[in-house]
Amino acid sequence: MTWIPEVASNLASKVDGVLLLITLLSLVFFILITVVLVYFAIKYRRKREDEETPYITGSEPLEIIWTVIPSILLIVLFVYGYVVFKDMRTPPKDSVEITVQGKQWLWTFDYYNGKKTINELYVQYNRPVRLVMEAPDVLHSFFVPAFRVKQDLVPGRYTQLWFTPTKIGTFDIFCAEYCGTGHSAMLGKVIVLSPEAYEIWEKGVKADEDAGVASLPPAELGAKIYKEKGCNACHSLDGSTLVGPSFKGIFGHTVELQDGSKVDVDENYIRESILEPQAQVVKGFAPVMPSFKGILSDEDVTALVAYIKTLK
Amino acid sequence: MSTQSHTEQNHITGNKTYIIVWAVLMVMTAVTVYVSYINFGILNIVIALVVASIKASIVALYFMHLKFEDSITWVFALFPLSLLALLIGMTITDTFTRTIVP
Amino acid sequence: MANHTIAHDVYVPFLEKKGIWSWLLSTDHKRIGIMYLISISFFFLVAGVFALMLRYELLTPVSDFVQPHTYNVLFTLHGSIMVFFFIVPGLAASFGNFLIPLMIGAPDVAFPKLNLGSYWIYLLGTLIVLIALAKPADTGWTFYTPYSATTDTDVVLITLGVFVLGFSSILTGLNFIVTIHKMRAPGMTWHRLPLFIWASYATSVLQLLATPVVGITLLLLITERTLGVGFFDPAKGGDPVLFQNFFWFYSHPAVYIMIIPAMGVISEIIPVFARKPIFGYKAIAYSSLGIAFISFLVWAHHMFTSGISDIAATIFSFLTFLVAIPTAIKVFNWTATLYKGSIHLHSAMLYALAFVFLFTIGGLTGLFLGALAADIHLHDTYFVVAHMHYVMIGGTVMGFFGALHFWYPKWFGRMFNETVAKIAWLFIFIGFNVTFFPQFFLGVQGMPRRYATYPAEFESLMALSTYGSWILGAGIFIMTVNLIAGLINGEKAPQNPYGSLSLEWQVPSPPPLENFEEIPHVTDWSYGYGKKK
Amino acid sequence: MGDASVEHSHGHHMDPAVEYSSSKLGMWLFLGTEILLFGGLFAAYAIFRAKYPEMFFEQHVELNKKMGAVNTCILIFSSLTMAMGVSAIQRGKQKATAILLLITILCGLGFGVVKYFEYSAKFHHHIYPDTSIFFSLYFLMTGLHMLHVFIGLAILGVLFALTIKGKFTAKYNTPVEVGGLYWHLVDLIWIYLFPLLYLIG
Repeated sequence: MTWIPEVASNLASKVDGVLLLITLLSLVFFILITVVLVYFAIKYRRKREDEETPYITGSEPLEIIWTVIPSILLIVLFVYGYVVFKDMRTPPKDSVEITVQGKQWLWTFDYYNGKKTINELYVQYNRPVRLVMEAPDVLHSFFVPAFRVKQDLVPGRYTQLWFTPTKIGTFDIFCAEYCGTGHSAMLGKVIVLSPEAYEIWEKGVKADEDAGVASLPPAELGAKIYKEKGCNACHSLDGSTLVGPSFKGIFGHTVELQDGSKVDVDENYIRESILEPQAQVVKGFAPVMPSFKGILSDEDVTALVAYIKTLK
Repeated sequence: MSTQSHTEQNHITGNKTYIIVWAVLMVMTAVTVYVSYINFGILNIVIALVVASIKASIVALYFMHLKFEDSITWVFALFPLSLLALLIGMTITDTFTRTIVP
Repeated sequence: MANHTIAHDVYVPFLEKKGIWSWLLSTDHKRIGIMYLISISFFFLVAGVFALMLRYELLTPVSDFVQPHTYNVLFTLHGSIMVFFFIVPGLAASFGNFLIPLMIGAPDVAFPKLNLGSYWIYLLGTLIVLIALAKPADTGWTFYTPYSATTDTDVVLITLGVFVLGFSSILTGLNFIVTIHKMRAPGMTWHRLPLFIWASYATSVLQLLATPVVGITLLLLITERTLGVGFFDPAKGGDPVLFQNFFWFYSHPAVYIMIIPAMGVISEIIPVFARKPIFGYKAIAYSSLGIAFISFLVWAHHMFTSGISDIAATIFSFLTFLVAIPTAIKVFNWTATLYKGSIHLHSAMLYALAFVFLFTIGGLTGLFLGALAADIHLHDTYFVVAHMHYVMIGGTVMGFFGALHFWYPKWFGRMFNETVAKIAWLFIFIGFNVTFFPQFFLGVQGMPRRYATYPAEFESLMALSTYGSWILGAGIFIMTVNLIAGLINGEKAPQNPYGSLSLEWQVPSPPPLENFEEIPHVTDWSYGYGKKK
Repeated sequence: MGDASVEHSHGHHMDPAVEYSSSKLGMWLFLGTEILLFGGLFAAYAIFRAKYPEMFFEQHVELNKKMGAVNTCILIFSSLTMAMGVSAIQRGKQKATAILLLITILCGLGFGVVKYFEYSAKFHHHIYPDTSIFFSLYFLMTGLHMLHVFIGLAILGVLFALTIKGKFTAKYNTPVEVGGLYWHLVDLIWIYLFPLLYLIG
């Protein structure tokens, strides 16, 4: 177990500096008070009923000392917190701009070159990134613990945050502002690529990993999409109920809809449910799934159908 | 606190004062309505609010006898107003200093 | 049994009359206090059971006990009930009612009928929320828009209930302010007032002047859902963050409505069991008012990541650090009171010491959240959950339990089993820390709050927290049983078992109907313990 | 009030002077609460007025300035009669007090009637609280104010009935004065609502 998430952005170490200073100061005061409290409580335990105690009502010098010293320290903390905050709020001019949309309950990322990803944010190592964020439905909050950045997404306007990734790897994105049933499933990943890898990704030659995609059998491609496009946030594979119905054994099954009618889960029903999710919602579930029209291609949908078929 | 309670109980304002106060209020109402037909730009708001505040003060001081109340009543009459100013002031500060992204 | 037939001054304890109407129609502040005490304790236990369910669900990373929606409903109910039904009325309405007239030497509060009316309004509010449980809201107790404006659960009724409760709170505060101004016994000058009275006064001002703002805010939310008003709806030109500004304008002072009375309780308990005058009386008294005042100036520190302007965030961060000063002063003064005392570790004193210890942790961790850069990382994580519970349970609830054990003999005229009380205290103290201390680490590691399911990397600490909740629950269970058992078969309590100098201990236990046979003439403060040199 | 079933009333033990000053202080405190209750709406007004000045300007002309002005006069006049009523009862003139209270009540009702016509004209033009931010503010502010007018009227009604019954004298008239304070607040808030909504919009 680590005390603190790994340091993976330029801002993280600065924030950790603030955390460290406050921790140290807090520890000093905490130990001071605890030691004195416990010491007094033991030392001055009542031994006889008729003990005499002195009539001490206060001490002005002490009052002044313990008002002034904390005041000074608090101002120091404020200033330090502010200085780092100012950094966090001022993106460099040359940042790469990525548009983020958070909606119930997934993240979409739009890149300058027309690329679009879901729940996976691709950024380049050591290059500042500025996220311009909006939400169409309710409040969300984009939070990457390893970067120490967090910013709410507010419907009706844009908010922003920035960071420079300083570590290659994959890091968690959490939604930190409560947004309804699927809040805890609104997870994503930041994938920090080396400049070389990023260039390949950027050119869209979906190099290494995606090279074989076209030739993947449909069910395997579907499995990949299931994970990458965030289906897993709401639909389990093991029969447990999350936000939406589990995929396990659903194909070929008959389900009851909101209005009590029944429908067979076949290829067309699945296709419709992906592209027009609100059309026929299974009973007991909220009509909250976003449409994947324009995000998934026909081949993708077919692959997903093939994948769902395999989940007996 | 209770030292001046004898004066409070006995103060009765005469009807003459009330009618003068009323007349002043009516004149000020007429003034604001009249001014609202002339375009002074931003000044319209200022005039309307200043006049309203003077009217409100007169109502509080005379009709509501605030003029004759003890200090604690004054505190509790004015403190809520300062909180109101704080609420308006700080929400406005926030709303209109948000940086506009793209 | 004492014989009450002696001629003149017949002592009739206020508990004498029986029957439900003798309670529900009573304007006696002590009976109204008991009704509040029973109501808030009931809701405390109910919301506590919700908390145990939440923790049980969080034992494992996946949803295995309840589904996410149910989980969300549960934390909404846990928060709403704890905040609006238990902790806001809390000490102020129960012990405030019982103690204020007794401590200032008055027969009752200034407006006894209004006082009863406040309690009925409280009951009405609870009734409305009870109806709302048919389709319970899943918004969290903060009712943030736009979610609260769009979710298809019943937000209108629960917020209406909270709105009604607000009026109960306002009228109680109003009553207490007037009582403290106008009803003090001769000689009870401001600087002789027990510190609990100063605390109650500060609390009452907050209740009076902060609550209406949340009232109108919730009303606006209701009109948003019913009439289509759009102040918080971006589609109609509104601003969701405005809701947060309005909401926290109340809800931050509300934190102090919750904690200041507990600070007052601690200031009463410590001198009695240390047999020392309270250290720095004026500093403690005025810091209560200071905290109350500054609490109006810091609301947006709940909103540093919410999209408020950087300028506003900076101003509010600065003001937030200011509120730490009067709070720190209190902690230092309580600690200094122990110096050279004759300390008796009665269960009430143990709760008071636990308060100082836990509240110190709660206060210090507040510094992390007040510092802008640190808050960006920690906001909306378990760090906030832990900090908040250290202040609310470690602070207010410890104060509440301390008050229960301290004034129990006075209020009910009986004693509880002290040994069992100490055992319960130990369970509560350990259980509380095991539950909430790990959450600081969870928060630093990035675990967001209000998650029905969570990544497996957090499992061990989350499970530890859940185990702690069982110990805490057991402690509260033992304490409740012990206190109820004391009511049934506890020994008769003497008038002044701890040798306190405060006025409420100078009348029989339980106090007679109108408190004092004759209104006392006060000649000194109530902290004159120890030998003057 | 006047709940006879209460088992033991402490009120009788209170010194009348203390009761008088307590009641008045209590009402002032309550007025503070009321101001902050309206405060949320005033704050919303300030923000949206600054955000959408054109909307406020264009839409405020829909409001009937004349009716607003008439209502302002009615309320100010009712405040006058209320204040005179308090003075009258302090001098022990029960009849004059009753008449003045009655006039105040009639003014309050008159205010309600004018407001009724205003509201129905708005509905007739299909203007509702959800029409725009401005009209949301208009309906909520005047609506909440109207609610206070009704509460005030109820209080005045009780005071009137008790005055006729001869309950109030030169010595005991606290409820009249305290009730009067509440009525003045209704006037006070309108003094701001009128220019904010009808005049400068």
